Amino acid sequence: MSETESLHRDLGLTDDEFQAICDRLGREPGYTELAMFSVMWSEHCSYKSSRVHLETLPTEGERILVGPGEGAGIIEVADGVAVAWKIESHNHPSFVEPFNGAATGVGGIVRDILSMGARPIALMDPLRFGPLEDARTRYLVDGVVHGISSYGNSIGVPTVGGETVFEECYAANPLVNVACLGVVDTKLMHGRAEVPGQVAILFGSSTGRDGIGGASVLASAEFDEDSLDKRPSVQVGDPFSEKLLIECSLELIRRELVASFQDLGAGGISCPTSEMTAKGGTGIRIDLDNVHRREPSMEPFEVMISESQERMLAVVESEDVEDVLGVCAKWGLEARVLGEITKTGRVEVVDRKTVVADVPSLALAEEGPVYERPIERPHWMAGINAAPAGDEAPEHYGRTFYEMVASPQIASKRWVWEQYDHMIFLGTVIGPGGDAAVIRLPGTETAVAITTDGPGRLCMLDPYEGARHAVAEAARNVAAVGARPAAITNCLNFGSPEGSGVMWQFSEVVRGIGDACRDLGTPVTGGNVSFYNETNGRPIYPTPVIGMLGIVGDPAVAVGIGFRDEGDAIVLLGTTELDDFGGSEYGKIVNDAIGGTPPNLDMGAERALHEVLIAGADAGLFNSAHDLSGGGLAVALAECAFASNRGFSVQIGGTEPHRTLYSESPSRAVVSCGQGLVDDVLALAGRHGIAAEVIGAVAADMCDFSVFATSLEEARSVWEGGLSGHLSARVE
Amino acid sequence: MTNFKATVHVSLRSGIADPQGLTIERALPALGYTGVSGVRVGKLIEFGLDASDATEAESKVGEMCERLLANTVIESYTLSIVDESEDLAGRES
Amino acid sequence: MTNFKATVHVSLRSGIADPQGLTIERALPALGYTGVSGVRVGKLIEFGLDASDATEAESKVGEMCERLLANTVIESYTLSIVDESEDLAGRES
Amino acid sequence: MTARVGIVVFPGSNCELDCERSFERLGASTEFVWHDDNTLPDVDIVVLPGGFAHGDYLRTGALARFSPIMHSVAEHAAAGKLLIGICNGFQVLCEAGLLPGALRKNEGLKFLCKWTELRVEVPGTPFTARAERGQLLRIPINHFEGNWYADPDTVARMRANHQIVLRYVKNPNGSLDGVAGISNERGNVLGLMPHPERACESLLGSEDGAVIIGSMLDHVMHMQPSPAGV
Ligand SMILES: Nc1ncnc2c1ncn2[C@@H]1O[C@H](COP(=O)(O)OP(=O)(O)O)[C@@H](O)[C@H]1O
Ligand SMILES: [Mg+2]
Repeated sequence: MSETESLHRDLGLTDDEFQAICDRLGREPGYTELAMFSVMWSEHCSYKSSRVHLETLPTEGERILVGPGEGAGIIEVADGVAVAWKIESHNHPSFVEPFNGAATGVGGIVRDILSMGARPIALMDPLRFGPLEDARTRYLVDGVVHGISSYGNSIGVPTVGGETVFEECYAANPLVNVACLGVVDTKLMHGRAEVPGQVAILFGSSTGRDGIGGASVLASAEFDEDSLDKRPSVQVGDPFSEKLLIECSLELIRRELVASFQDLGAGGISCPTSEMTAKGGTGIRIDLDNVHRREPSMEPFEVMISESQERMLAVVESEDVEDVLGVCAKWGLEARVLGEITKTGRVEVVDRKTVVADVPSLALAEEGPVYERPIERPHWMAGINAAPAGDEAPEHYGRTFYEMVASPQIASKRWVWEQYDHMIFLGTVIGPGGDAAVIRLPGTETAVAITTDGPGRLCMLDPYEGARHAVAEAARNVAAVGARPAAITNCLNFGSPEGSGVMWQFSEVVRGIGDACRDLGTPVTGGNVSFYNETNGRPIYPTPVIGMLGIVGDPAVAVGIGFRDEGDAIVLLGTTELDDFGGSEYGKIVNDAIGGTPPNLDMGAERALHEVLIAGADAGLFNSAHDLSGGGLAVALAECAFASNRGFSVQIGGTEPHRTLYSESPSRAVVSCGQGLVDDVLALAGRHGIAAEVIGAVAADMCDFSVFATSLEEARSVWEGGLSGHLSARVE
Repeated sequence: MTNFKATVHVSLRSGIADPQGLTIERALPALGYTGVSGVRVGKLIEFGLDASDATEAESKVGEMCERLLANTVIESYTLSIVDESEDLAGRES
Repeated sequence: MTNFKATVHVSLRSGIADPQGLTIERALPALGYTGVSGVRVGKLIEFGLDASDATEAESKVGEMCERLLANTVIESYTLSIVDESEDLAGRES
Repeated sequence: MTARVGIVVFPGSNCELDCERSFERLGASTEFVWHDDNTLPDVDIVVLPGGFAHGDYLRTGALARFSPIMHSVAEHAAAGKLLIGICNGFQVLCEAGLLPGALRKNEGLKFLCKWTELRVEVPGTPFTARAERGQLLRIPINHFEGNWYADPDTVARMRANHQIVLRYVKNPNGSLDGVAGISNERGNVLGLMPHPERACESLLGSEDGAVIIGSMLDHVMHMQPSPAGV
């Protein structure tokens, strides 16, 4: 057996994949070549298990300028104003080293946005952890939040929202997803090298041994006892270099010095060189001696696949090389000519005058394996769907309400978002703590609303329905501030695709997202798949995180969740089903049950609700608006009250009031308005066929549900302390 | 029980990027300092510790490093233990 | 020119509260470590330095400390200089 | 006639665009000044904006204060012209010795981005002329190292000399005496941790930052031999 043949398994390639490489090359690959294939054909880079499913998603729309396949999707939000929107996962690295794993997660998505020629202007961080009772979880939460804070704040991109979810299934597989919004600066860029003779310039940080095999080792295999020994793959983030990279890249584009552009992330140098030339029908001859290395003794294969952070690749005209190097020098960044674009269609790598790799770009970037993995509905589904949803009445209404608002799931996330600069760029019209963040785009009077949502529990109970809920909830959050849902990006976090049950969940989730996006008119502009989120054979809940982007005409009409004026009427929009407890917070927190089926979701009603919310905001009818989600009506009312320190008094009737209070029927919202506008609000709802009922009024300092009441101040402090109480000071 | 003085030096493992050290190094010539190379910035943690003897002190501090003081994924540490009482005039009761 | 190895220890002046030290001190009992007191966290900065002799090296590093490595409003420092070449077998040309 | 404002950009600065926008909104003309330049252009006001100059590596402001432009900035201040350091800019001014004291890590060891209330302790300065004594300003903070310290003698001298210009109503970071912003002895240099440029628009939550920025612009206009009718 040849040397490379025994190696490929260590690099994560199967025997069949190795054979396919040999067939494609007409020979056995050399060492460096094999390493390049191992990263480019890894699950993370090649989407080999997910591609057949993802192809079914709707990706086209009037506003979509660039769909999936580039660094980020591009959406035209107003005449001549285009934004980039994309989400990425950094789950595995964050489990191994939370601070740097999360920090470099931010760095990676920011470079994706940058590669499109867009200035990154907002971040969101959907996070999932195990229960906070566990000390390792507290360490992870602290490290991840600190990592995002330290990196995002330093590069000067505000983190304007996210999610923080706690659930047993994430204990050994936390999810760290990061979404980034950018606004195209002067010119939309593409990662396509089309002109032979142009020159590729690598700039940014030096290349070291850090992160070698990140894509193939960390992100494309499940965890076991040995995982913590995969430490050499850990990368350290350098936000300072990233900030320089942002300013330098934008200056290069502004001065029209760049023909095409791509960031370096998973797969290192192998990735942009093969992808850009494969897309452009060209090749590249790389001179490895020109790579600025942190460690002198690095092997060619290490240089080719190192995932050292904060690097970009620019393809430029040869006569512009001096100017490009000059701009990089001004920003204090290393920059060297990596190689020349050729006509060969191949990636040729030369190290000290010896060719160490010579492979077709297409083979690396686009001809990776594609699997139709076996799919089978897990046998346990019937049992869990038949299990109790936990809808028994509480023993004590007041105590139960406190228990709900104090649970880390529902409690205030201020401890998290106060550590993030969420204001820089003077665009944060609505920041963290609301339904969606509303971001005014720099230099314009146009704003977009962004949010992320991923109800893993519902997806576990029914991946198809759960995924539809995910899209609907995200759209509802955007509509609640007055924005029209326009497009989504998505991060699909799953267990191992080698399990037929996980693959069934995956295919169902993708089908659900596709159907929901078609129903709501929100195409998919891109996303990310993170498989292998499983430890010792126990996968996480299927967790699609939907990043929804909506368009707000005028930022001044955006509506926040906080009640405004005492005496305002509180109106409940939408229909409450009294038995929507499957996968609910009430079932979990109060009765310790996760079972049943997700609530029924009618997309017609959902769309109609959005129309009411958008039209009401446009007409200035609402003083506040908040969609109903986890914890149902009771929690939504409480959140409106806590946000602005105004209480409420509502009439909750029925023989089992806990059903009205905590049922999680979708397609609902609470709005408040001046008493004089009540008729207008009811009429607006009526026109769209949405049930609307005045349930009470904004009041001074009570949370008064009529069946029980608490002081606003006390309830609020319970809610404020629910998360921070677990996470006091940090040890650095 | 004796009171020991523990000193723990935590630094980034070799091979792990040290952006802080690099940035400082690159800035120095502009500040008028030349001939400086290989800047590394680490942490030095000092504290007093009660233990019955030096061996116990050492193993205690080693464990503290592993569990709290160093992040061994990216950092390594060295430690030293000094018997405070021996430094002084005599041994305490 | 000789290559010296400089080690600078920067710590908060005594009397200035050290929240990092305090936090570690407060975290330790929960992990089962008692008898720890007076935790202080400082920085250890190491680098190589070319100078014609030890005296020059020392004065250069001293100046760097005053102007750059420490902020003497809140920090104090100690420094040590070692002739790297003497550590090795012989002296380089 | 407009006040001319130079905003110094260090590698790692990140609030320069926000300063530009807010100063211009209030009627100033602004230009960016690269840290590597040796001389300031002809400006009335110099702003050292917030951010992470040189990554805040080693210590906040420690490397930035050596930038070539800082000579010229010091001369500008010595000539009695207005100089304001916001957040990271404040840290740079302390490191450069243009303001007393130093900024330590927040007491809670956490980065804090939040709204704070400030009390104007010294009205009538070029930075607070639009305010009354004791007026409360709602302006956000955004920092990890905002915990100001100076030795007791210095603090006593500063108090006597009315240099403690802005205080937090509720101390967020452990800053000595609740200090949020201080001036130099002469009163023409101000450093503050809160970000007035983030509070110049009601859409973003407050216009109180305009009290500080507007006062500076007023001051410049008064100093100028004003052509009739302006
Ligand atoms: N990790 C986080 N980072 C920033 N903001 C967060 C984070 N987690 C939660 N938030 C913010 O807290 C608020 C409540 O979050 P969530 O309960 O998930 O909202 P919703 O139920 O409307 O989706 C939102 O504004 C959200 O953006
Ligand atoms: Mg919501």
